Amino acid sequence: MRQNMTSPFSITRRALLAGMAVLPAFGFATSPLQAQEVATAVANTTGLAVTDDTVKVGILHSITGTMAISETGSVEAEKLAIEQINASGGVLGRKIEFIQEDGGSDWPTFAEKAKKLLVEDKTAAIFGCWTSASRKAVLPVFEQYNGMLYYPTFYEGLEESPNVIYTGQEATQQIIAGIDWVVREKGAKSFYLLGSDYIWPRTANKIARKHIEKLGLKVSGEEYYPLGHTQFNSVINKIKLKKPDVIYAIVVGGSNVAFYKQLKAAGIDMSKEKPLLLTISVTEDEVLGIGGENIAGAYASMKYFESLPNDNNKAFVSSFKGMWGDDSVIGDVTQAAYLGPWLWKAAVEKAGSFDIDKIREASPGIELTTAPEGYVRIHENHHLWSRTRIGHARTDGQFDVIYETEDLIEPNPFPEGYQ
Amino acid sequence: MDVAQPKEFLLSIEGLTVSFDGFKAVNDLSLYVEENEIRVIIGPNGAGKTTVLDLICGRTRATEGSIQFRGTELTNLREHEIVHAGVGRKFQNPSIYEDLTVFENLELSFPRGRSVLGALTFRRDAEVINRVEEIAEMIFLKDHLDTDAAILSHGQKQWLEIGMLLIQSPELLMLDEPVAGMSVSERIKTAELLNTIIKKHSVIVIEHDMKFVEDIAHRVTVLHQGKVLSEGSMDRVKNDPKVIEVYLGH
Amino acid sequence: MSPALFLFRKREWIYFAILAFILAVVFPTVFDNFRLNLIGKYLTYAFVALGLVLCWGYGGILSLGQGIFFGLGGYCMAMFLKLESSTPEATAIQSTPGIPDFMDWNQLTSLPFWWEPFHSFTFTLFAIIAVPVALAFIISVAMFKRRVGGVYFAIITQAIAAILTILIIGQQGYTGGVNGITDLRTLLGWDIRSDNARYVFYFTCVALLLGSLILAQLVRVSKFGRLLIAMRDKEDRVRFSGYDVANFKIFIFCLAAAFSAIGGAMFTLQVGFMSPSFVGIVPSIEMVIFCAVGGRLSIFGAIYGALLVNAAKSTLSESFPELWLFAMGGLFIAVVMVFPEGVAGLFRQHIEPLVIRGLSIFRIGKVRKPRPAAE
Amino acid sequence: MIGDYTYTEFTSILAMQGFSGLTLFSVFVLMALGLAIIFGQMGVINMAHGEFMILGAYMTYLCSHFFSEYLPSLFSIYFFFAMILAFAASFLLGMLVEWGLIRFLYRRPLDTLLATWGVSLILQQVYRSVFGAREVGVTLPDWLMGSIALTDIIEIPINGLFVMGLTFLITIGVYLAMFRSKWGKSMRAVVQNRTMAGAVGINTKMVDRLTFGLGCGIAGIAGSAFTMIGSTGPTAGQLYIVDTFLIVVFGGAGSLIGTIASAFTISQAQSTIEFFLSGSMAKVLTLLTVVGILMLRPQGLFTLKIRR
Repeated sequence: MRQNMTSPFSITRRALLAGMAVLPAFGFATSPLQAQEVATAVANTTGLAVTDDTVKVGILHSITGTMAISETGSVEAEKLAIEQINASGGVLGRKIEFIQEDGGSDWPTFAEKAKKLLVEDKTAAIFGCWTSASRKAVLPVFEQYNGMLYYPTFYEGLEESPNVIYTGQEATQQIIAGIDWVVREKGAKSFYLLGSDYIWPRTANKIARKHIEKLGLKVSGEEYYPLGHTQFNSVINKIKLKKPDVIYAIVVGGSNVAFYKQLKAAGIDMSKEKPLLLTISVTEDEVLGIGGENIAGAYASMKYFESLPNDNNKAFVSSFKGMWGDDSVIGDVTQAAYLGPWLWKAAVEKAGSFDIDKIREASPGIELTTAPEGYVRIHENHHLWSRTRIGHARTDGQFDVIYETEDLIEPNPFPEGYQ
Repeated sequence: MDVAQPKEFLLSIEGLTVSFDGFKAVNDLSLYVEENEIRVIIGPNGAGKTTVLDLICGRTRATEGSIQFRGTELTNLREHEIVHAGVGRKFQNPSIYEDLTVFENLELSFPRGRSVLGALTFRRDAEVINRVEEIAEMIFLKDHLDTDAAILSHGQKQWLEIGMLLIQSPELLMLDEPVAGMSVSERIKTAELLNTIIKKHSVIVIEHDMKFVEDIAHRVTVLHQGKVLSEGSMDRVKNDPKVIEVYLGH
Repeated sequence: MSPALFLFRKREWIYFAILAFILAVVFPTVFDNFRLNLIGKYLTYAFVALGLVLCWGYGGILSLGQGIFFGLGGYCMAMFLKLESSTPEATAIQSTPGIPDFMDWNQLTSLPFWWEPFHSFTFTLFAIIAVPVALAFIISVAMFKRRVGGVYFAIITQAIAAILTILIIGQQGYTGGVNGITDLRTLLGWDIRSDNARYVFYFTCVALLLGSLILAQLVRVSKFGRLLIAMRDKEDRVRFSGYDVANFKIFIFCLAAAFSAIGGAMFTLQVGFMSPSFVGIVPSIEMVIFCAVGGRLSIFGAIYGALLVNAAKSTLSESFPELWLFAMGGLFIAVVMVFPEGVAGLFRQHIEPLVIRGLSIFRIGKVRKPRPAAE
Repeated sequence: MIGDYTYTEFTSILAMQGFSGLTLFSVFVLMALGLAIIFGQMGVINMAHGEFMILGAYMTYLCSHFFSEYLPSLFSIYFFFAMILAFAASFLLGMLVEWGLIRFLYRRPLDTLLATWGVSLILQQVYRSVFGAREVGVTLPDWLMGSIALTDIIEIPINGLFVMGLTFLITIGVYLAMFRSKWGKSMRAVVQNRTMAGAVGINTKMVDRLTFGLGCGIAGIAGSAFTMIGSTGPTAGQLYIVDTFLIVVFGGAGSLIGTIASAFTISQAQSTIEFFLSGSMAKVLTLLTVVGILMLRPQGLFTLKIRR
């Protein structure tokens, strides 16, 4: 796997190799094809930016603006994956070259840059977007120009585009297992649903409410605050009055910090679990801003935590830190972003072609045994089969993984009975 | 001046009071102005002179009292309605449009096209141009029609503002210190101008310059602490001991 | 003289011709469809900047809420397009087919009544102007009749922009929430995403912009225009010359709102969606900078300003994302401190004299202040 | 019983809600005080107010790091040093901005708005370059994040008490500075008649600079205090700007009492509506009410009727 390494070993490279030493082969049967086996004319019939030696892809995230905070991790993970893929021989024997564009936290800019990456740069795949709004903005562009987007964020579902591979979880995957767990293990009977005011928290809470009600349990309150809101004392008082067993919080961004600090200051000690706090919106990235001491004792329900003890993950974490510094943290979305380039490579090599249509055909069924989160497989609906885990927040900003679902959960972006 | 019946007054102010947070700047003031009269209001600083003009033209709302102009009650009207009724006001500091030319300044004051639609469809026809030129001649600015108002001298600016009033053809002109900051020759010209004006208009003037007041005034009203202290011809007022005490005697 | 010739001075006719030539001939020949679409998008901001020139540059009314009207115009257009693409057939998989997808996700089972009229294209065209102007009218009557101006007006318009954003985001079942109204496909059965449509929209946009420019110029050269300047300098004097100042402010604010709304509608058509991120505070202030950079007293400047700033934003943020905010911040400071009259001011000072000298050879433009004679 | 709750529960919650209303009030006053001075007294619209607050927050962040690295024994009281540093940094930067920018613009209030917006963009990018795009976590001493349990339900957050105390002290301080100090006299003189104040020997330029600096300095302290309840990131300052301006305008510019009264009204309204309605609607309703009242009474709550 190292035969193509030509450059002298830099520190980064060495760190990378340390990580790659444990990268096993891919889970599908056919052996990786090499460049000489697939001529460019055959592998690229639609005029993408593919030569005999290189293939161009796009990275499209916000480097500036309010979303830069969240999207940085995804950019870093995607660059790491691309570098590792190149170090291991590239895709169909071709090195990946990436073109990075800044969405600037502005949705039309995303659409504009997506179009540029597809029309002008003819990139073979694009890894990017973070917010639902940015994805919605680029979606028509991808469908019109037939591109392929690898989208990393856990999101609300209700979408299934032939031009997107969703590498994060859709809402039901993330939510139902978490609620089941808290009901089973903690005996929770009542829930207070709380979120930032936009589509993901609202849709997620809707699914949560339906599920809670199906289980015959009680939702004692549900409300939303504008993005960026910083005053949560009133809702904390309401929570104290209603005494729910679980605060189910989907607060995002700067509001998160304010919410957890005020919760702590109001004397709600999460380690006493009265009430217990379960969130689907706080990853290791968010904890950096909140401060581990303010959220310790809370539970998070998602598919990946940096502290996952498997070998894939250990290798991934050490390469990531080798490349981006020991201070960097890896959250759920960062890991999902890391899967993007690998899933694409697998699809290209399975199809023996860079053509978007062939990749689309090849994608369902592709599995990745090397994923840091363990094992994932692409579903017919372009989402991933994955496990959901419960993390228990520690003071140092990491989570202890105390539970994971036994089976892979089937992605179901249009869940019947939850709409 | 002959004694006239109240109904013949052009302007009659009765029991006018305005209070700012309890301080009565004008207190139960009554004042009558006849047609074609030049009335000068004098008084020490803070006597309420400018406030009276503000009240008449609607810039300040009266707390009590009435202002009748040709039988129309002005206290309920809005500023532009008072102007339409025939009252024109010149401010203490020359208030002209510095970014526009003298011509444009006068043209904007021409009483036509004062509604939004009127302003949009306003045409600069012969009537406007003739009238502007006529007024410009009167205010000694005939040769400066295309000059930007900003570069006029202080005195010229005062004249321009008077001209802007004249072109409205108001029946009552109110001038707040029209000669302040003028040179002697400008002052003489201004007095001459005022004397032309009163052939067609009544005028209320606030002035400090006693020489000038003597030159123009028909009657003088002395205000003190928001009240009329004395009223009458210049000679009478000058010799009123109350006036001497608070004002002239300084 | 025909009235049309009054509209511009000779020199200005030349500038108008140059602008029209650049927009209608140069750009379409030089740029490919993709870049042209981008320019079309920038031009939609030029509508807002044009309105701001009249309202802020001439009238002295600084609105920090032009995004409100841009957004409302855009939303009206987006509602029509969304309804058109939400046919029962296209939305068959929904629990309630025939309503926009985001409504279905939010458990709406029927179209809200106020969406109904947007099935009609005629009504939509009417609403694009009427809705924003109605709101502008309410705001401006309330404010100007009570003589609220300057800074207070700016801050209140800003607050209204904030309120509207929160409302749109919060009522996602009716508005599409933070994602906005997306996935717009056809206009009267015609695919708006095709290259052909883009060309047509670009030229429509240019035509509307030039039309708005002429309208703005009509206002500017009329007595109304001079009154605006007069009001900006000495509001009281205008009042005491017998004008109801508030009415004039209301009119110009509504006109600026109408321009913004047209821009918003064209934006929706060219970009293919509308979202609350164009309604809020930040875009509204950015729109002010387009106008300031172009020159707050120049209607031509507004258009060049919008083009320049946006082009700079695209290139700078492509190559040096970190520098972009510095550049933008610097621009704000520079237009205030260094060149308050913007690009148009620089042009007037440094380039125009040369142009005039050049033209005078052909006896076209004469250096004198013309005062049209009586007819 | 009231609804589903016992009488004790209900009264306790009322008390708690009253307390959070007061906390919100203190937060609002702290946010608006600096702006009230700058806008009310100088007529300058400082759109970078939020960024000055965030500067204070970053100073607190630096302090928390410094103390935990080098002076762990003093960590529990580092916050007081942090506030001083926050004030000093914002004060100095404020004076610098006044010197470099604002002093040229006193006659053009709308232009100060644009220029300070530019300053705010630049500061945001500086923060991003120096501290990174992510929010930073400011570690607070444990005692500040605790609470005092009065009954089973009533728990008084110490940071709430702290903010209230701080607001009280700063308000008193500002009052004394404005109405009892020589600088305050000079400042009020300059506000009333700049030329005259200059003529009687007041260094008007220095007074302006100090006034602007002081306003920014108070913003810095506010930012420092807000690390206890909010987030610290490059763009966090923008969250405050609309609220802050509305408070000042609603109170009637130029009146400190007005600012305080308006902060009180808005905070009580907001916290009451929040309790009965969902958060977003509460925010919209509060803002709408404020804008509505401002349309009816544009001069704000408190203004002196003065001769023009």
